[in-house]
Formats: sequence, C-alpha cells, structure tokens
Amino acid sequence: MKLIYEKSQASRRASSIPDPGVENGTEIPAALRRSEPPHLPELAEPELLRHFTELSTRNFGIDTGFYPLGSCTMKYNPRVNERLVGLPGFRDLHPYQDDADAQGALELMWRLQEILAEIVGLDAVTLQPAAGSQGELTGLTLISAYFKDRGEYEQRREIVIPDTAHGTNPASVTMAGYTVRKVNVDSRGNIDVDDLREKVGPQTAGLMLTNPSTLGLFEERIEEVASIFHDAGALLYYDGANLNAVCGISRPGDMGFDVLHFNLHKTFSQPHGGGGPGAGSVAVRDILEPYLPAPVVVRDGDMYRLDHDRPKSIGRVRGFGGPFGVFVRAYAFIRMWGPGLREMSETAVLNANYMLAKLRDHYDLPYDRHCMHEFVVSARSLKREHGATALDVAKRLMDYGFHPPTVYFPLVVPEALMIEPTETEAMETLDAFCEAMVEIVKEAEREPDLLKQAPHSRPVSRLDEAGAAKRMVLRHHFDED
Amino acid sequence: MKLIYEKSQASRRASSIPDPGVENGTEIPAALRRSEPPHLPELAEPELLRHFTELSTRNFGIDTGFYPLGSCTMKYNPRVNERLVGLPGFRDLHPYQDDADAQGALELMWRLQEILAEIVGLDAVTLQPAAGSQGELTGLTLISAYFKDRGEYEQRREIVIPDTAHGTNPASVTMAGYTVRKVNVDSRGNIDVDDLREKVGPQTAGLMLTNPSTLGLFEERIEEVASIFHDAGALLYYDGANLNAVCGISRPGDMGFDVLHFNLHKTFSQPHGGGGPGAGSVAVRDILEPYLPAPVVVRDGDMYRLDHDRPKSIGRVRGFGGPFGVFVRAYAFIRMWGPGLREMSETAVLNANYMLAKLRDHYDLPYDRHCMHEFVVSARSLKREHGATALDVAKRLMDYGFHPPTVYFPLVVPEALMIEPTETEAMETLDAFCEAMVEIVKEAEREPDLLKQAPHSRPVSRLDEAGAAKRMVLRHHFDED
Amino acid sequence: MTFTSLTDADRAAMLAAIGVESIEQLFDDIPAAVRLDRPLDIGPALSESELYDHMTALAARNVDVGRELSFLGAGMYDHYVPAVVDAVLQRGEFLTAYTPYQPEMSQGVLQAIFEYQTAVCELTGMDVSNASGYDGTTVAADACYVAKLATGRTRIVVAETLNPQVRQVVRTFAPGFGMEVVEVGHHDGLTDPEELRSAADGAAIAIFQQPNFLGLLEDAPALAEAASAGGALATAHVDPMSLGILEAPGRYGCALAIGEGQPAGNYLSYGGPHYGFLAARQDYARQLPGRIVGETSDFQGRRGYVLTLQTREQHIRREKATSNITSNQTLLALAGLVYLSWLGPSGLREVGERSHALAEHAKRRLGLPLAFEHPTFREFVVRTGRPAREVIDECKRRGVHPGYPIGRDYEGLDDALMMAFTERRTPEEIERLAEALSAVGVEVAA
Amino acid sequence: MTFTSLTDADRAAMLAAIGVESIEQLFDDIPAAVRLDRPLDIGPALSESELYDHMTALAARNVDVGRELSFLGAGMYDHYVPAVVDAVLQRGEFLTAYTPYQPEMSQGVLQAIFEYQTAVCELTGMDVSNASGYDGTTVAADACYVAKLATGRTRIVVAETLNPQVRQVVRTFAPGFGMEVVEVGHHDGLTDPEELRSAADGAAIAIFQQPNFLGLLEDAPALAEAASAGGALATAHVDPMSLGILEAPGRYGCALAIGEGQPAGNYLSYGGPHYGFLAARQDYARQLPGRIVGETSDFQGRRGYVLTLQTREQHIRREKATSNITSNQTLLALAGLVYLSWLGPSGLREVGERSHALAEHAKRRLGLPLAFEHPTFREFVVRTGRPAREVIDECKRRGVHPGYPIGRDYEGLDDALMMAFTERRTPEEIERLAEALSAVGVEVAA
Ligand SMILES: Cc1ncc(COP(=O)(O)O)c(C=O)c1O
Ligand SMILES: Cc1ncc(COP(=O)(O)O)c(C=O)c1O
Repeated sequence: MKLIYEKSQASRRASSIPDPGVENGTEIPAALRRSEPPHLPELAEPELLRHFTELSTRNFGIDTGFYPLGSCTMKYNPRVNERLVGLPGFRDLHPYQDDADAQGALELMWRLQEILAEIVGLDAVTLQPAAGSQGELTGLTLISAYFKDRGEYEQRREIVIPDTAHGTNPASVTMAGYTVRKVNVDSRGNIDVDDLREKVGPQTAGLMLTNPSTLGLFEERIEEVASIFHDAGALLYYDGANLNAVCGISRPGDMGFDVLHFNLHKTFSQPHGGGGPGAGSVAVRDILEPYLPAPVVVRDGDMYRLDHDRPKSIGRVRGFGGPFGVFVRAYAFIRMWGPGLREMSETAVLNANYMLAKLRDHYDLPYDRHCMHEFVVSARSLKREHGATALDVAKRLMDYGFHPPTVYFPLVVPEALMIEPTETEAMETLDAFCEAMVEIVKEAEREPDLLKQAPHSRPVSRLDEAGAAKRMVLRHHFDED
Repeated sequence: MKLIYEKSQASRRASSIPDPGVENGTEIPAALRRSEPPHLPELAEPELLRHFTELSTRNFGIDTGFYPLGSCTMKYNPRVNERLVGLPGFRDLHPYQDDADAQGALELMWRLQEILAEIVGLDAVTLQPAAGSQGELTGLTLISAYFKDRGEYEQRREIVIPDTAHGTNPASVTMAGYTVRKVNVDSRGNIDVDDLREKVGPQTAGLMLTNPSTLGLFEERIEEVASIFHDAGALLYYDGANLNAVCGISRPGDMGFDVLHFNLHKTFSQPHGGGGPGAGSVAVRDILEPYLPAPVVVRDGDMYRLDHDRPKSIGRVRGFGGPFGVFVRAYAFIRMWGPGLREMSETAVLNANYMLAKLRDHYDLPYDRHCMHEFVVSARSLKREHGATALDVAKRLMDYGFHPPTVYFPLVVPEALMIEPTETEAMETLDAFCEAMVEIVKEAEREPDLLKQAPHSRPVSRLDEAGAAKRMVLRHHFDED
Repeated sequence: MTFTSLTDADRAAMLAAIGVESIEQLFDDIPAAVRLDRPLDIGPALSESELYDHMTALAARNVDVGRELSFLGAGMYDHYVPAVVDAVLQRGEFLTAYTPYQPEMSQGVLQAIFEYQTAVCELTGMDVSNASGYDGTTVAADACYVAKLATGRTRIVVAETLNPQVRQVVRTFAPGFGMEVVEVGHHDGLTDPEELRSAADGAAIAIFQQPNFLGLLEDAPALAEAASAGGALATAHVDPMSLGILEAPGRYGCALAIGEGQPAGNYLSYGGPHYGFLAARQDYARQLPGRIVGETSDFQGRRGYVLTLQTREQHIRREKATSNITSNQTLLALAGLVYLSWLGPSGLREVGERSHALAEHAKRRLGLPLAFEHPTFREFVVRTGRPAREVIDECKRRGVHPGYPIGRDYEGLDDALMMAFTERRTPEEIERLAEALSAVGVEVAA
Repeated sequence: MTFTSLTDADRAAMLAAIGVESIEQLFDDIPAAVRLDRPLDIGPALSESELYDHMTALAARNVDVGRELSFLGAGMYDHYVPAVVDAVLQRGEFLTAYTPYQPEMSQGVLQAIFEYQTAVCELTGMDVSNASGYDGTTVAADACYVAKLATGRTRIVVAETLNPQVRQVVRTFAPGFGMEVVEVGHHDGLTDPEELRSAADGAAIAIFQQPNFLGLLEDAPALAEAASAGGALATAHVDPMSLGILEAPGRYGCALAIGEGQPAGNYLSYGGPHYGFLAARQDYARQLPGRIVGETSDFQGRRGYVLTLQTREQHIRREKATSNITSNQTLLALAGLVYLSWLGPSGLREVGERSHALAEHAKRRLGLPLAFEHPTFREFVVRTGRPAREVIDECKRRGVHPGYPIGRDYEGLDDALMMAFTERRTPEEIERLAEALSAVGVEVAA
C-alpha cells in the first residue's frame, strides 16, 4: 500500500482556514522565517479519509477479534467511554482554566483518586504519570525523596527485582539512579525467599514486584517477602500491570506494598490506540504522600482545587494534572462495574484457568499451579521436536484469526507464550483459540512449514525485523524536486 | 459469516437498565401481556460490536473506494456533518418542543428552504418529504390540488414521461392516481418534440422530467418543451436527482419547471447508510405554494415558527417537519461550498466528460454528445462478440476494487452502464477505473470466464438472485425450543 | 471548504483529453436563456471551523432534553441510545454505502437488514418485514396500499386514537390511491370494537394503535378480531418499546403490524430521520412495498443475502410497481437492530417494565385526575385544572416541560397534559415535576 | 453495566473443565490475611444511561472554550480539530489495537507511525523521530537522557523562557539520571546567546524554546549556535503550529527538536492525553527513547513496517536500556498525522499566518503596553495596570477569559496577561475582549 506521501499531489488540500479579514503583513523577522515548506501530505479530504480507512483495515484490534496479549489486559473498550470523553465540557476544557470553572473535571479526578486508593488499600494517589513505566520512575523518585529526607539515600542504592520482572522495572531502576539487584524465582514461580534474604540489607532501597507476577502466579509468600524489606527499612513497590487479577479480592496495600503504579489503560480499559495513551497513576502509603508530584487534587468542603503548595513534592513528572481523557474513561469504567469489580477479576481469572486447562496437555507448562488472570506456557518441546518456535506458533495463530499472545516473555521461560484472555471474552472464543493452539501443534508435526512460513492470510507475510534494524529507513525520503 | 442470532446464547446481554427503585407491580391486564418473549439477539457488548464490525468489513462504501453508481451521486460525505448532527442541541431535540425553544432548528430549516429555492429558481419549499420518490408523490399531489382548485382535475388525468425516466416517476404517477403517457426520446437523447406535441393536450396534467436526463444529457429544447405544456395548461415537474450537474449553472425554475423534488441526500451529500436516509424536499412556483404540506417554517421578524394554518394544504406527507438530521447535513454542506456550488457542478461534469473521453472508444456510446455529470455507455458489442454482459463487466470491476456503476438503466440503452463520478474523485481514480474498464474488454476477448465467474475477490462469489426470489427466505427461523 | 481533488494541472490535462478549451464548453447544450448569469445568493463559503461555530450557535438556541426536564412523548420518546449504536453507524463501510444493488459488495448491510427483518418479525409476531419505511406515518399509507392490492377494496378505517399525524398522512395520500378514509371515534379514550366492526365491514384495512395515542391500552385482540371479521386487514400501529411486555400483533390476529422505530434506537433529532417498520403475514409478502432482503447462495453454495422480490419494485415494474421506495431508512433501521441486540429480550422487557413502573409512580405521586381511567403503558393524560398552554409556559420557566398539550388534537382536553416516562426518568425528577406543577398552581398531591 | 459474556452455564462448564468446585478455589494461593473481606467502597454500579447523566452533569460544571471566549494559551491552544481526525481515531482497528509487536497484524498502525515520523522530521528538519513521547514536558527529560548518553556529560542547561512545566519535569528526573540543571535567565523576555554559550560550555544539552513561553521569537539560530559551540546538544522546543512560518530547527543547527503535539490535532482535554514529539539528527538515532518504526520487506519482498532499533529498549536490554517507554501516545500522534495531512503545507502556513495576523491585530486594537517589545508569533504579554487575577475574575463574569496570568511564573509581571490567538478567533471576538477589558477598567484603546 502506498504511503500517504506517495499519494500527494502539489496544491491539493483538505483544509480550509478562516480568513480573519485583518491586515496580514507579518511581523516576523525574515531571518527566522521558514526557508522551505515541509513536505506534508497534499490530498483532498476524500482521499485522506480513504487512506486512513484502508490503513485501518490492515490493522487488528480488540474490535476485530481475540487479542490475548499477555501482560497487556486487552479487554473490550466500552464505547460509552468515547462518548463521554467527547463531551465538550471535558474535551474542550483548557488546563489553565480557573479551578472554579473546572469543578466537574476536578471532582472527577478527586473521585478517581479516592476510588483508586480504596481499590489498592493505600492512602494517597497522584494521577500525573503518563504511563506505567513513568509511574515506576515516579515511584522510585518518591522512594528517593523519602530516603533523602531520612538521610539514607546515599546508603540505599539497590532495588531488588526478580527475574520475571517486566523490562521497564530494571530500566526504571537505572534511570532513577539505582542499581538492580536480581533475585531468583523458585520452582513454584515465587520469589526464592532464601535467595532474597541474602540480597536484602542496609544497601536496599526497595523491591519492585508484580503480583501476580508476569508468570500469572500469585506470590504465595508475599507477607514474608514484605517483612523482609520492611525489617530492613526498605520499601516495596508494586507494579500494577496485573491488577486485573485481584480487584476487590486482594489489595497491594494489605499485602505490604508502599507504593505502586496503576496501568489505568489496562485494568480500567482504555482504547490502546496502537500503543497508547495510557496513565500510570501512583498510589502511596501515607509516609510517601508528602513527596507526591504537584499539583494534586484536593477537596475543600464542596470545592475541588489543584494544590500546588507541596513543599516536599518531587516536582512535576508530566504536564498539568495528567492525561485527563484517560481518567474520564477509567472513572466511567469503574463506575459501571462498581463493587462488581471483584466479579471482573474473578471472571478474568476463570477465563485464564479455563484456557490453561485446555492447553496444559499440549504445551509445556513451566509451573503447575492455578494461574491468575494470565498464564505462560512454553513451546520448548515443539521447538525441540519439530523445530517450531513460539514465534512460529504466534504467526500461525494469525491465520486462525487471532492476535498472538505475548511471546518470549517472561525471559525465565524459554519459548514463552503468555496468554491473557481478560474478562470480556466469551467461552466460545476461548474454545476456538485453544482449538487453534492444539491444531497448530498437529500442524507442526505434520507440516512444520505451515508454521515457519506463517502468516499466510495477512496483508504481508513475515517481515524481516533484523533487516529493518540494518537498513534504518526510519522516514520517507522525498525525491529532490 | 454467522447471523447474530446464531451467535446468541440465552441469558447473555449487553444492556443494563436503570432500576428506578419504585414499586414495580404492573398495571397491565394479563390478557394484553406478551405471551412469549421475542427472540432478540443475546450477546455481551464486546461480541455485539465485533459482529457489526465484521459485517462492516463485508461492505463497500465511498470511504472504501470509488462508487460511480450512476443516478446516485455518491460523493464524499464530509465528516464534519456527522459531528454537527450529533450536537445535543440538534440530536436530542424533541419535535414537539415549543417553537420558542427550537429557534435554532427552525432557523436552520428556514434558511435551508430559502437556499434551496434560490438554487432552483422557485418560490417556496417544503422540507417534509422523506425521499425522492415521496417528493414525487408529494409534487403530483400538489398538482392534483391545484387542478382540483381550478376544477380541471377530472379532465387532466395524464402525466407525460419520457422512456428514460427513473422507475419512481411512473410508479409515483400511478400512486398519485394518474395515467402514464410515454413520450419517445430522439436520436440525440432529447425528448422527441414531435411525438410530444401529439401526446400533450387538455387531458394532460403535466410532465415529469429529469434534466439532465438519466442519460446524463441536457434537454436541449427544454424551453420549447416547457411551452408545449404551459400552453396546454399543464405543469412541469422536475426530478431533481441530477441536480448535481447544474447547481449555479442553470435553474429548473428558469427552465420552466413548476415543481420539483430535491434528493438532498445526493446533491448535498448525505451518508447513504446502505440505503438511506434521504430527503425529497419539494420546491414550487408561487401558484402551488398554497397547497404545500403543513407545517412549513416561516419567519416572523426575528422569530421562526411552524405554520400549521394552511387551509389549502394537501396535508402532511410525513411526521413532523421532515428528516431534520438530513437538513443539518445538507445545510452544512451547502454553507461550506457557498456560491462555489457552481464549481462543484462544473467539476462533476468535467470528471464525467473526462471518463467518457477515455471510454468512448472501448464501449458503445448510444449518444455522442458531451455529457453532464454522468454518462451511459453500453456493453452491447461486448455481449454480441464475447458474450460478456454489462452485469459481467460490473462484477468484474469489483475485482479491481471498484464499486460497479449502475447497470441496465436507463432501459432505452441495452446493456447500459451508467457512470457518475461526482466532483469528489481525483483524476488518478478516474484513470484507474477507466483502465480497468478497458482491461476488462481485453479480458472479455481473452478469457471471458474471468468476467462470467466474477467477482473473484469478494467475501462471496456471484449470488443467485433468482433463487432468492424463489426460496423466499426473508427472515431467520429459530429452532423450536 | 470543498471536497475536490482537481488541481489546475489536472483540469488542463482533462480538458485536453476531452478535446475542449474550457469547462464552459461542456455546458454548450444548455440554452443561453436558461443559464444563470450571476452567482447564487446563498451566503459566503465557510471553512469547517466557521461552520462549526455557526452550527453550535444554532444548536445552542434549541432546548434539548438534556437542557430541561422533559415529559414530552406523543410518539417520540427519550429512551437512552447506547454509544455502541453510534460506533456501528459511524463505520464508513455502513455509513457511506448505498442501496445494496450489488450484493457481492454489500454483504454487510444485506445481512444486517436480514437480521433487522428478523427482529421486526420477532417483535411483531409476523412472518415478513421490509427493510424499513420512512417513518411511523408513511408506513400507515403503505399499509393502505397493500390492503388495496390485497383486497381490491378502497375503504380505509382508522381509529380516532391513532396518532393524528399518522391519520393526516393517510388522508393526504388516500385520494391518489383511489381510497377513502373513515374514522372511528373514541369513547372515553378507547376504541369500541363493535363500532370498529361495523365501520370495517367491507373495508380494505382498519388501523388502530396499541398503546393508543392517548397512552391507553386498547383491547387490541378484540379490535383485531372486529377489524378482520368483515375482511379488512387488521393493522396494529405498535410501539416497539412496548413489545417486551405487550402481546405481539401477530399473536392476536393482525394481518399487518406497523410502527415508528424512533423509540428503539434513534435519537429524537427534532423528528427525523427515523425508521418506520412494516411487517406482515406471509400472505402479503408480495404486496409489501420497500426493499426486502432474502437469503440465497453463491456459486460455491455459500450463504449470502440479496435484495429480493424485486418484481414488486419501481425499477422493474415502473407504473405497475407495488413498491415505490428507493432510498429508505436503512441506517436508522440498522441503529434499531443494534439497539435491540444491545437490549436483548430481557433488556427490552426491563425498559418496558421500568418505564411503566415510573409512569405508575408518577400517577400516584401527582395524584391528578386522569383524563381516562384505563390502564396505560408509559404515558398518560392528566387534567391540570388550568389551560395546558399556560401550565407548560410557566413550568418551562422552571426548567420542566411537563408534557404534551393533548387538547391540540382532541376536543375537550384543553386543560390536559399527556406525560411520558422512559427508563431515563427518576423518582427525583418526578418530584421536580410535582414541584413545578404545584408551583404554577396545579393541585398535585402533597 | 459489565462487559462479560459468561452465563451461569458457562461458568459451571468452565469450572468443571478446570476441575474445581468454585471460583474461590482459584484464589487459594492468596494468603487469607491479604484477602479483602468486604466489598469495595466505590459507589454502586451504574447503567450506561445513569453514567451518561452523571458524567454530563460533571462536564456541565466545566467552562470549556465553547462556553466562554478564551484567550488562554501558554502551551495549549484552541486550534480547530477537524472532524476527519475523530473519524479516523474512532476506527476500532486503530482505537483498540496495542503496540504493534506483531507487525503482520499491525501494518495499519505501523505505516501510520512511519508517516507520522516523516511528518515530524519534515516539520523540524530532522532525520529521525520516535513514534511519540508522552507530552511536551517529558520529551525534554528524554532529550536530556539522550544527551547524557551521547556526550557522557551531565549538565543540563535550560533557558528561563522555556515553559516552566517543562523545566519542572526536567528538574524532577535529572537527579535520577545523574544530571544537574542550570537555568539561563532572560533579558527583557529573551535569552542572551552569549549567556547561553557560557552556561552550555561543557554541558550535555541546552534547551530553549521557539517561540518562547512568553510568546516571543528568540534568535533561535544564534541560540543553537551558542548552545552547540561547547559541544552540548542544541535542543529547540518548538510549537508545531509555528513551523509553517518559522524556520525548522534542523535548518539552524539543532541536534534535537522536541515539542508538545497538542496544538497540532489534539483537543485541549484539560491537559491530556496529548503527544510529545522528539526528533533528532541521524547521529542520535540509536540513543532515542521510544518506539521507532522502520521500513523492511516480507518473504515476498513486499514493503512493510516494523518496530525497529529494539536493542535500545527495556524489553531487550532491561537495566541497560536507553529507552524506557512501552505505552506511548500513538493514538494522539495519529491524530497529529491526520491533522497535519488535512492541513497540508499550505494549511499549516495559513493557520500560522492567520493566527499571527489576529494577534497583531489584537495588539493594535487593544493598544496596551507590551511587557516585551519583541516580535511574537500568536501570543503576547500585555500589562493591564491592575493585578491580573482581578482582571481575569472580572472579565470572566463577562464571559471572557482574557488570558494567562504570567506573573504566576515570572517575577514582576503580576499585572500582566498573556493572550493567545488562534485561527478560530475573529476580529469581533477581539472587539469583545477589548470591551470586557475596558469594562473592568483596563485602559484599552478606544
Ligand atoms: C508488567 C508490566 N509492567 C510495566 C509495564 C509498563 O507499563 P506502560 O506500558 O504503561 O508503560 C507493562 C506494560 O507494558 C507491564 O506489562
Ligand atoms: C432519477 C431519479 N429519480 C428519482 C429517484 C428516487 O429518489 P429516492 O431514492 O430519494 O426516493 C432516484 C434515485 O433513486 C433517481 O435516480
């Protein structure tokens, strides 16, 4: 398919701009003026819309079908949320509007803060961070502020992270100026507590943990883990990416975590838009509250306001109060479920266990336990016996009309396929997916090339990723004209 | 693909309905209560949206590609119109709202009436009719009222219609209680004026004419035609389906027509929605104004109101003031063009003539003239020489990614292909379509089965229309349960 | 703001290909005398943002149901339209397609219409439905034409309790159809089956409404029996939102069922566009106007859908056609299908039950004299003791539109208001209604 | 309102297949002490229509730019977002997809990002752009990290005329990066190239803004030269809407160009979500954070697009990663692409010119003393002679928000207002502004 630039033709355009009918001489010094216009697309609106419509048909979303991308919680995106976010009172509100004239927005944010705190059992929330990984960086920066305040910052330079952690955890640790201390996972997929004891000490600032872990397993000795850190004077950070497993069932604050980020876009259903937006709101125990980024939304009687006066604040982590549109959707989503959020998590967990039951005899199962909202199987035997990798399985699933699961993550499981159905999928869909997975095993035996050459039904066949990194063609180049 | 009913499962649902928390005993007599619930679909919202998303991918719209369906004016539908029609002040306005609290809607309708009258050079407009064919019925009913008032109704029982007329014209004539009198078309595609003179007389109530005609040709002797009718005391009805050719260029009122319908959904760009909605607003010369359907929108000083007090009115033809949402879009469309509407028509005509020039040597050309906004070619030679019909050409065009033109209409041209590009298509698109048309001729010579078996690239191959009429399966039947 | 692609270079190339010098020349066939020699006087062209500002200013001068507490109904109801309806309708493949003449290009919309036809048949208990009529008024005229074809008779009988607009449309077109209209008056708000029986004897069709325009439940089975006794086509004009709790017309002997689709999935939109539905017993399938979709198969035997029974239609039969609908209301009917699928059978029942319960609650709460003491569905007429027009004007100043001044359509009801209740209303809002009425001197219960 | 499909029958069948009795059992791994033994206290579940009513009530308590005449800017601008942007974004295939890890499933979004990267490069005159950053503040922190990697140095220099929020975010993260921040003050609203030169000598990066936060045009080429003279990465924070008329940073020697995407195709949305853009000279491609899309080919040699340079990223390199972005702002960047495509080069230029012309018109019309006598783009600071807070409050009572109280961020400007003008404003509105100011005692020209 052609690039939009390849469809352009000089002096076509879609836009028309109002003519204010005022004097239009420019006051801009010649030296600062643009010397050559940018090559932006030039098309009339009909061709513009056709281009993007056609592009969309080459993309697969939740609306297209099952999208069991592990760790990403690809649940249905309620369409009412799009309606709400488009209300002019939200959509067209300037972020510098006076608080008195933004009471609806502030109340919504305040309520969301309260609700989020209740869901995780912590004391205070900042909505500012833009995504999970920024939430991590924010959380770690809060930990730094806390230890700085206590004079322990120079001493506590390590953050403990299990092998199973998502890549953003260690990356955030580095960017926050800490050192990663790895801890092993035991044979049940839990943190190896013996190993842990050796690694925690006065040098430890904290733990970063996803619970349930990226293996989809609940950390069975979480209370013990928590006390090891707390006893050492360190803090616990909870990576909330897997919160969809435990809403209304178990709260990180009650597990002993001191700070966490939500991925509002996962648990509370944001349209992921091909990569984002998200929101990485951070909740903290009271001891960390003074350090939260400013401003936070506070309530004074019947009025809501942005509180900028936070002397111990770490400062801003993003513009304004955060990605407000994401809050509108998350708040709406939560209000539709109400306390039924528990049922949401139960259903997500039921769906995952059902799939696990159907697949356990056909793929390798690294840890034989009930899973939470997702699970990891391995294509190790398949690779050994038939040369078909997790990637081949993933690509072949496309031909069955499914988006592949997450592959090759977590790293502790070779040839990992990480499957997360979410609560919004019907049993028939899970059945059909599992049947395809089983069928693919048979295909691997019978006709491995079917997998190796897959996909066969997409607009393109398998793409050369290594080649792309070598070629480094990262933008369209225009013929000199 | 499965029907939505085939995806249903008892006790699933998408909706949730507020519980008012009031006493909920029913006051409805048992004898009137529903005995068995209807089989409506039962799905959760995710599956609901997926079903319709998937269905949509099996459909082709203007957004998908070129749609040169002659007589239908399939132009681009500006997306701003969808935004405007969704403004709560329009969308959620109850039609029985007091005039004083519906001033915006009434002003819009009044302005649209004025604009439409100006575009066609007539005196008054009713927006009530729901579509072109209802506009025709309305217009003919107005003619009846006029002649009844003059005591000539019993005498004037015939409406003259050329062979080229759209099917709704004769059908409307019958439903309005008149008899169709056919008039021939001459070798240039005009009405045969000699034939006409013989057919017009004291029994004649009027003429129904599309100009440009369905052949895409302007009636060259329109002034003469008009005087023949007016001299006989009869009226002229203009079928406005082809107005896209002449906006700002030539006005039906100036041509001598007394009454006409617009197809607002064609000329002024409504999303056709797989069949509708439309609007068949009717404009009249002053002599017919007293008979217009009530209510009409009138302006009193600064206020607008619905005038119900029209003693000579033929009555209502549809509920309320007409399809208001269509007016919003039509008004918006016209305001964006402004007097540039002339350029709109010029471009439509240029596009059509360009295609005609590219195709004239490859298909039979029944009338060798410049066309207006559309033109008709014939596959007669193709059929004779290679057995490939207009229908085969149409189906084969699908494989090239185009919606076929209108086929087998007008009836006066055998194996007709009626092509209307509209003003919103780019030259490259016209080129690609014409190349496909030419290529198909070659395919017909080389490998006629390619055409006969077409389409090859759609979700279904050629469908058995005759079989459908025989089988008469017009709804899904549920297994008794 | 325009939507064309042609550049000057394109235009020049195209004119050259055509072999003319200027666009003007393409219009040579138009006689000089009928050419317009000045620009259209329709205001200057607007850019999109100017248009948006202009239109929002117009919209702001309308008081929509979000800006006042409204109990208006009278045929158009403020049921909630879920966002998923818009999501489906805004899919360009549906939105910007036309009538599915070419079925291979249009399986999406064809299957959707087939599903819609099924839903209408299920709601009404009928065998066949068309793909939509224009609205709830025009389908009544359509039904009359069906009856004429089916019975060869010419008399149309309508109950006075049938929506006045529907009756007006029937009256407009009846003469052209060669038919005449007879009206059967109401007694205390209801139609008397025996009066209907005699009026309908020898008639082509008899149309009544359930619930009727006054909000009352007619003895519909008795009316259907009375109507058909003398060979007329018994036709019920029904409210789709009632059909989760009220019996389907097909179950009490109607030949045809018609109605206004707006309450089921369409916005109020100041009266349109909406869809009308028209369903019939199998016997009348070949007389129905409008598009009809049928199942068939392709070369490979795969199931598919096409427009069918086209020998009824104008493009085939021309002056002999029994169907004169080309553009219809498919997009709105699709909204209806999505909405009904969203509701499902239990949702439809709940909307009915809850609207009914709120209406009954309001009757009790207001305690005003009812104009008619009969069971109702979600709308009823009360007497206010003051001219309704004044009550409305004064309540509106308090942000409440208390209902429809039914005296507009029926004698002796000048002090009456017809109030409608949907599932969107709440007990608190009914309290506000009571307060507003009381504030303007209407004697509501304390 | 929930969005699950499971019926009781489904649940039973599934539990049986798993081999447990109850859902409870699936949670056996969770220690009793950390289980929640009560329902969440977060308010009752709402149906869609109740939610809609609740949310519209909240929205109604916000005064959006459609409800008052607003001259607020300060980084977020009320340019018109055309409807076609929404139409594209609401396509479910875009809206509900995630990061295109599986390129064969995601050619649509991948190609769109490639097109977006191209547009950003064209606007900024750079060689490479990422697929989006979170917003205009975080891309500045990203740029600092790039600079650290590229130069091995730790000093960050920011102009005081850089948006205060941007500076705050840089300050928040700099310590974690192991970097320190130095600020270069302004003189009469502008940054002095010579001061910048000395501050930037030996620094990793120097960031200035064009037009600067005060709306003024800096001598950007001089600043870029001064910044890079000592080896720092000269980084311009630019407004995309200015780049139709102002020179591209790549043309005056910047190493990096960053900015806030909101003005180009995103709604104001009370501050987010929006997109930040980050573009660089080719040299820094391998240090850029964020997703980057590159061209490649499939088995058959057909062109296609994939996420590339992934060895920068956290999921590969973990603690050694130079990019720590997973979820980004693709949907908003897509909005930017659609908007910029809608504008085209001439539209972009016109928006710039006309916004500028209106601002100049307003300067003349108001005749108020300018806080800084330098050329501006579409925003300028005037002195009102009264505390800005009071002027704002009183103007707002007249339906006009006259601008941003810049004294919040800069000393000595407590009586100043910063006023922004986009192509949506009109001379009539500027007249209203003048009237409102005059009515509250600000001495505007007559
Ligand atoms: C376990 C885990 N942690 C952290 C993240 C980072 O979140 P985000 O993508 O919102 O930055 C993700 C998702 O990508 C994740 O799956
Ligand atoms: C020439 C002509 N006349 C009349 C009509 C009828 O218009 P409508 O489809 O709006 O009823 C059409 C379109 O179908 C047409 O093409």
